Amino acid sequence: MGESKNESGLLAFILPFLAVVPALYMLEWESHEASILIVAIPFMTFPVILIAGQIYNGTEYWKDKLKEGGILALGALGASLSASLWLVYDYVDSLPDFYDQQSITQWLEWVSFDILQSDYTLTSGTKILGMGVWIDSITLMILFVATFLCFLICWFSLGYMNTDPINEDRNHRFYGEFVLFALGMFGMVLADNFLWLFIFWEVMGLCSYLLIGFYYWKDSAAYASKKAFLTTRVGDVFLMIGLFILYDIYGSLEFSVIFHDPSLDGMVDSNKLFWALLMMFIGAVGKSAQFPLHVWLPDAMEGPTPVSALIHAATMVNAGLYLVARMVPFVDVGHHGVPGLEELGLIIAYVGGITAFMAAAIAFVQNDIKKVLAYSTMSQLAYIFTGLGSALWFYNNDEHHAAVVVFGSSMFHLFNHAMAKGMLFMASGSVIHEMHHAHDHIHHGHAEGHGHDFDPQDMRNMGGLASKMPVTATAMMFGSMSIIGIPLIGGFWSKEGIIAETWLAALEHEPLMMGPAILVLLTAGMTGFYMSRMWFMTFAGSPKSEVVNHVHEETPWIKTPLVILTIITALGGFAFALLGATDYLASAYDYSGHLKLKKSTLLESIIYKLEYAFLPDKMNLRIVGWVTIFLSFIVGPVFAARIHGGKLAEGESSTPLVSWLVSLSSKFGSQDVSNLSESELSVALQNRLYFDDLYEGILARTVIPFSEFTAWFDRKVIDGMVKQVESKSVLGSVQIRNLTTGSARDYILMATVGMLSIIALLWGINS
Amino acid sequence: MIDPSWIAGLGVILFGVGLIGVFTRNNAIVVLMCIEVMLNAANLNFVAGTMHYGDVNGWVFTAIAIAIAAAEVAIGLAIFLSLYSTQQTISLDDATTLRN
Amino acid sequence: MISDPLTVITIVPLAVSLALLILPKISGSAEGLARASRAISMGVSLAMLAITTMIFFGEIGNVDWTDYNSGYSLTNDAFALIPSIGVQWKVGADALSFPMIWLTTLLIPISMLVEWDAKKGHLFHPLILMMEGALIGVFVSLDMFVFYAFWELTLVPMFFLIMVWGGEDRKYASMKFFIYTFTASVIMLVGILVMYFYTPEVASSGTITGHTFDMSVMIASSDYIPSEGLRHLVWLLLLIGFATKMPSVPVHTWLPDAHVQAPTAGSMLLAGVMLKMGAYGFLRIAVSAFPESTVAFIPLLIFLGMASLVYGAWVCMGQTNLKRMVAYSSVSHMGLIFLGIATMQPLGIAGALFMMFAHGIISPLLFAVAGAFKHHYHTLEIGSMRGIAHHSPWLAAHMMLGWMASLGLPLLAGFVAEVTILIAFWMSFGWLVLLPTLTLIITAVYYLTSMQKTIFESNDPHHGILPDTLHGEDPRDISWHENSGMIILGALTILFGILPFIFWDMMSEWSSGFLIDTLVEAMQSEGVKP
Amino acid sequence: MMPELIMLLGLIAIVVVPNLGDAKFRLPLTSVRVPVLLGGSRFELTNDPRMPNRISNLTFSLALLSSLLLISESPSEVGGILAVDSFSRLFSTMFLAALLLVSIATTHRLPAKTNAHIPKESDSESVFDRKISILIDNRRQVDFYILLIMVGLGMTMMTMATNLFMLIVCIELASLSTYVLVAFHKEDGTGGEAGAKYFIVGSVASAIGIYGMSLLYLWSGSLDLEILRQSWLSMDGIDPFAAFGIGMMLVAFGFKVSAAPFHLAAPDAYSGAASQVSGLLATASKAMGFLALFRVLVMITVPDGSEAIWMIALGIFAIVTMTWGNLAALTSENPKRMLAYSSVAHAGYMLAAIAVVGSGISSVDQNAIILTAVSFHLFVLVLFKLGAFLVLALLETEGKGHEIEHLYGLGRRDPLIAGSMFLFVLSLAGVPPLSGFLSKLLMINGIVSTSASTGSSSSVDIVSWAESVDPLFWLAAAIVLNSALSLFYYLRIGLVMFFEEPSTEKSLRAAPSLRMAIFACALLTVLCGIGPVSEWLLDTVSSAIDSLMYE
Repeated sequence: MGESKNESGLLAFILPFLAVVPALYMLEWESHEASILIVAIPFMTFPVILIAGQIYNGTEYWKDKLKEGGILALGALGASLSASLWLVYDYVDSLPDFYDQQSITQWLEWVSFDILQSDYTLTSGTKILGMGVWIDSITLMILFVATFLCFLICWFSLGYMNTDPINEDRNHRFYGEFVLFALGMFGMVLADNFLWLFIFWEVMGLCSYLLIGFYYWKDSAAYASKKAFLTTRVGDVFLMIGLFILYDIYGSLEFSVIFHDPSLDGMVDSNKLFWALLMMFIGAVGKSAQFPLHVWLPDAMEGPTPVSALIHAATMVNAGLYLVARMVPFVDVGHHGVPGLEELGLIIAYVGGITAFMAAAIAFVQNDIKKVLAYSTMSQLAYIFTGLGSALWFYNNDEHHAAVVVFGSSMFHLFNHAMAKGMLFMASGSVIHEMHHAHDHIHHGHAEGHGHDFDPQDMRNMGGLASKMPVTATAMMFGSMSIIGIPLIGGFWSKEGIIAETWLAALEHEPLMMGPAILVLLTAGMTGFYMSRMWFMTFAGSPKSEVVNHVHEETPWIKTPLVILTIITALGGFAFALLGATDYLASAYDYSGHLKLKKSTLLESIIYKLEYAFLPDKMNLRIVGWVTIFLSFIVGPVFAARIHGGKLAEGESSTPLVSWLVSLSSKFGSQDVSNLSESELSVALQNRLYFDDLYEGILARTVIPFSEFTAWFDRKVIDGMVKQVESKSVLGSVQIRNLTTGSARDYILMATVGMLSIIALLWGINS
Repeated sequence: MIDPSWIAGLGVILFGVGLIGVFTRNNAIVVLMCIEVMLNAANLNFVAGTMHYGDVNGWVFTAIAIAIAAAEVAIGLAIFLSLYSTQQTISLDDATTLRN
Repeated sequence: MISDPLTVITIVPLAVSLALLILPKISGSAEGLARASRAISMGVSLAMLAITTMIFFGEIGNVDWTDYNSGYSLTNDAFALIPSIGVQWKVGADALSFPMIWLTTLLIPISMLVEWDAKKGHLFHPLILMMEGALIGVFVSLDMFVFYAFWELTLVPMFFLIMVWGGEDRKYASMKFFIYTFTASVIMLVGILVMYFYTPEVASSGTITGHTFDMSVMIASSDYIPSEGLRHLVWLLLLIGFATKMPSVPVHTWLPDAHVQAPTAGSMLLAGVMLKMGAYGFLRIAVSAFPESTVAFIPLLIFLGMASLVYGAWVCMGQTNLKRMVAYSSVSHMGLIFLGIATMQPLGIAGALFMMFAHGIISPLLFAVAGAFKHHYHTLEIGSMRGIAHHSPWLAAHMMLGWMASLGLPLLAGFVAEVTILIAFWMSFGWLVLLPTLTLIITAVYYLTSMQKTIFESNDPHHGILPDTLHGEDPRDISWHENSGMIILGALTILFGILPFIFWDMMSEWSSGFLIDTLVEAMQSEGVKP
Repeated sequence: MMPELIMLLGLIAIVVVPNLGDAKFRLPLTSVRVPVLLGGSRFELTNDPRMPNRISNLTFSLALLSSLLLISESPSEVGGILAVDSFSRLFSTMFLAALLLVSIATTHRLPAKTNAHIPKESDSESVFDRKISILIDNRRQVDFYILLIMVGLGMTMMTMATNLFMLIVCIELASLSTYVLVAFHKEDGTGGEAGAKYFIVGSVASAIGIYGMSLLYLWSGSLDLEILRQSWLSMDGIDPFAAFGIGMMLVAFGFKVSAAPFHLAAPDAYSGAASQVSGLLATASKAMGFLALFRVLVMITVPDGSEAIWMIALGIFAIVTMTWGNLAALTSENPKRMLAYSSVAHAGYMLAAIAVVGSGISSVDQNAIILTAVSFHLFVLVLFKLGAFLVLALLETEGKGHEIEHLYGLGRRDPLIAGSMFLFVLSLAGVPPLSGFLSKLLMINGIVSTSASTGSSSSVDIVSWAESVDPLFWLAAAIVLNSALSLFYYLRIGLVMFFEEPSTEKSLRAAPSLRMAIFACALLTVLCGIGPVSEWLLDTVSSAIDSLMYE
């Protein structure tokens, strides 16, 4: 089998790519000059992969040495990663002052034009919609996340995609589109204006479409890709409208112009701005799969698992968050913001709260490992939206401190979630991959069609994998912990802040905030349940199918990124929290922040941080914090353990890192919930609360009949009139030709009539 | 001497008769005769005009018009003959192979 | 290098094509004839492309296209054709026409390439060459008579292309195409004649009518038309001619029929350049000459544009024939041009110009793809096949690119036009922008659905579901010439999506200058606020 | 009078030459035989049945040449009833050109066999009959060309007439000859019927016209055009004699130009006659009618600066005519009839233009332009209308051409002929840059430029302007819509030629002279559309019209 070979030699191919950035450094380039490479290298690589793949498909060299383009992709992403690390390194501690910041570099003058003003003269100086690079702490963070995860997931794909025979001769398409996606993501983060943000946003949408539909021959994949594209398209269109309004207000879409003074000295009509931002938020809702445009994300899991990991968990879906994060200067009344936009924060928080709760509920009943993760993604993104909503609300009410905390937490959660979720998906991919292989291995030699009933993604076929796949189990455990918010691990440091500050808003300022506050709190507990459920169903207990016994981890392509991300997930959250990541990320809209310890020594910082997390000053926050911990750490996992937990089969053992959890899970007794799973609520949840059916029903009853009606109208009425003219003319023609009877007598008669009428006309009219 | 207006009046009657004749009669020869009648109506007018104005040109016109009529008859008869030789009819209503 | 390049690129293709059409019949037909005439046609068209490209780079004529104030460039010494009625051979180009000229010279060799050996006989390629001369003639001529002559002349080769090499219903389609557009242009002719009549008396001897067809004189003298009602009427007559060509709802129904039946090259040229003649003529003549009427009829323009855009998109959704759908999508996209002009903003007008250009490279790609389906799978029925991407990966890739470009995906040429027009539209008309913008969703729906139902979802990784019309033949991918043609178009689509300023700059300058020179006064007097 | 003289000589030559033989007259009482040349057994040269054609070609060529050379001759009077000026020369040039084309094109019309022999007693019946028919055909060649030259004489003389009666006589001379020409091809049985109908209706029309003329004579006492004009201008109110007279003359000329409803015999005649003759009827004969209309309507009855009495009648008849023609042509299955109806429609266009001349709102300059347009149209019609008929004539040489099916696949059988035919129909439809477009454009321009200025200059919207404008403006709309309608059947011809399957793949008969005529027409159709040739023609026509209008 190909995967058993030592293929580390192939990495030599990516060295030239990695050498690009150091070489430029030697040539005394500045990092901002090199920033264009982050986008340019993928841009030049993706057509090469696609076209070369099409031409050299099947040749030995292409397949074994270049991994059907995978190595090229990895190299390109490596180069982007190195360039972006350079950028991060240069700017991380020397961010320019936000409100007076200019784009650090201009790449492209896209279109330039004049505007006719209301005094009928042209604007002096040409307007430009160009592309430049904008740097602040959010940019740097997301850029790092994106380049890093793209690189790792591409690495993972080399093990995942290239070993599956179904993908043979198709992988160049995967890698090409993967790289194209990466360029979209990088470009979106770097863009210094809303238009180019949108442009790259759409490029990602395209790649999402292409990659979901990677298995284009599958009905479900083709359908899912279309659904994803169209649903996000709905949001995008509103985003476009938002941009139009924004352009109308500011005469520009560049951050440096808009953020300099978003209120234009108080001249901005807050109502108009509200609509602009609301429209943009609808775009974000579509992209980040929030209620009510959430329906595409679960279906998007039809794509290959690396795609789910990268696009639908770690990067693209964050674009919506990024966009909302960019709305802060508009509402930040402390800094030229426009007052009177509290409703926006409320709306965002509500959308987030509803989505968080709903997605978590649906995740309860999912048996497909990727679907669980998909709903989890949706739910976690919704958390961040709730946080951003509260942040906007605080900013708009000039509650600066609270705003900064919740904003920073949201951004930090974005980071934690991206890392954890990327890893979780890769881990699930590892499980699926090995299950699939094991299944193929068992049924080797059997008839082709036999294997089709088996679903390697169904958790009901798994169980007890902890002993077979220790690395994966460990990774998944830490990932789940981070998502759940187990104290001290990853997501805990960010999630607490979101929930606490939302409650703060609800309790002390705005009763309406109570809705989202309650919803996110409940969701915390639910997250504990479904994430634990997933882990227990997969790794704990005894094997539920024979396939499990043949599973074993093998390829280093898959293991390496898992290990790296496990470390980051497990320790990164705490580490960055200590470094003040929350403040740093919030500093984007405040002052030039620095990534440094809050206190002078490490120990003091740790104590400060722990105190801050567990024993905040305000009593009500303290209560909220502990309730959250209780729900997510105790209630959820324990219920999950009662239902799905259990010891491994006899004779099986796992690494100590996870075996404690397996054995712990068997301590809570067990509970049969089969009658519960048949309840109406459960059925409704399994049907995703009927949203898909509702949308489809509406479309089938309105759009399709209407389009058929217009087509009919065009054919029969508009074109029918033309045809009427034709047929009536033909009819008239036959009749008028019949007047030529052939008899000369009739001709003479007609001539006589003609004569009489001429005379009548001459004589009659003139006398 | 007859008043020229009577002659012209006769011409009107003749013209009317000829005109009615041409589209009521079916036989080509009769129609040809009716045409002659109409031409003669014109001749009467020329004569009347000559008498009224004392201008001899009218007579010249009359003479030439008669010549035209003669030529017409000659040609007409020849054509009808050829019609008859192919279709065995000189009835205008029957010679309708060319129509529509 | 060439003293009068515009005349050369107009006359040479016409002359060569006529020679190729007539001479072989005199010398007697041979088997190699087809190949020779094909090669000659291709050579000539490539030479024309070289000339226009050199013009663009300033190698010929050394023109600064972004300079609006210099007026027409590359003009010749007017040469009297029919001095009695003031007809001259007078050519020139500016930023409005030059992109169209270049586009024409580009599309001609590509459309020849795509149908390189798809058609029997030696007449096909010379006819396309004749198209080239006629189309360029429309864009370069600065004499209304000659303009009109070329305008109608384009019908003849296209008529033959459809009639001889078209689909089953080609008879009906070619007739409808010819008669429909001809009728509209004769109506337009009445308008032109009224304009002609009001040109100031030219003292120069030799004219019997005392008027001239010189385009700039005619446009400048439209003020002499005394009655505002008549000016409006003339504007409307011109609009009928131009809107039919574009085509705009409700005078669009010739287009789907013509497209569905036309051979691939014909469709490519029809959608790529011929439709643009309408928009070009509208701007060049109707708007230039009657700015007040244009401003007064902005609601009409919006209505027509909206109707074409929205209604066209809905009709697209109801189509089951791939080419018909693409044809209606052209109707839909052309609607944006009216909307762009109606904004009365340099941005909107420049967007409309760019739309003309972008649609000129995207729609040929769409039709090349549709034609390839017809050619290789013998059907255009959406849903009669599935999973074609497996058998024809190149075709599927081009389809994907073309479809995406047409639905306005960023970084592809169509988006530039769409977004600029819509930004300007918001600035002028506010929430009305919802309608065109939401239509973009509809556009996406029909494009994606058509892809899903042709190149995707066969439910078998190793076989597509082939249409019955293939009768068990082995499915093939597109041939190298089809492929190279589509690759060029696709590459240009991307190129102009990322670097639109190649042509955008001149269009933008032109729009600003045009607006200030021509329209602003009318806007002030009609009380239209920018 | 040079062209007329040449034709007269030609006429004599064509009568005499084929009869030249070796007949000798023995001087009485001597044995000296003096050759008298007439009669006897003919020489080989004069025995050639193609001789009449050659003579006719030569005659018309010389006549055309002299007419062309004399086209800008200074005006001169001939005997008080004829006057030569550039206007008359222009039209005689046109007539002669048409006749020359017809003459050249008829070379192959009848099977002229040089090896005709007198049948012997011993021949079988069928051989006997065949030999006889060959002899008859050979004899007929002469008759045909004699008639053709007679037509030419009548037409050219008619152009010069300054006296109404002379005008009518010349028209009758030409018409009577054409009646015979129509009936000439009587072997297939349709010629006789076509000729009979055309003759009957034509005679009735001319009888009405002559009666109308006699009424004018009663009214003014003279038929001199100049005197008639003076009396018309000095007339107080409308004299019934004058009105009736003019109305009746309109009938006669209406028949000549085949205006509805006087056109009904025309399609029958065109389809029954040989195509060359039909072409002649549709071009030269029609032009003759229009010339007469110019003389009568424009020269006599147009008052200065007020509306002519016939303006409304002519406008209505113009619309009826063009619509009738186009509608009827739409579904016609016989290309000859189709062209006939199209010819009717074209008459309608020209009548519409002439109606504007009588509107009284047009300046003299505008009138001149309109008349130029009409004359120019008549001129170029000779090229493409006649050309189209000649193509049908080529088909007729194989006994076809009277059904649309016979055109099927012509493009495959003979692309150049089909291409020319397509050119002709496009020109008929008025597609630029062909000459048909230029002429139609000039006519529409005449109508539009005259009428558009009548609209209220204070109207601010379209509706109020449309209400205020002179109704003549809508004549332009009628022409435009009719042009669109006409495309249906013109294009159909192109369609069947290039698209339908031919019943036979056999290429058409060689007929070099006929082909030459067709190609000449095609070439000139293009050249007269744009460029120096059209300019020359337009200039010539225009100066000729000027000589008519501003003398």
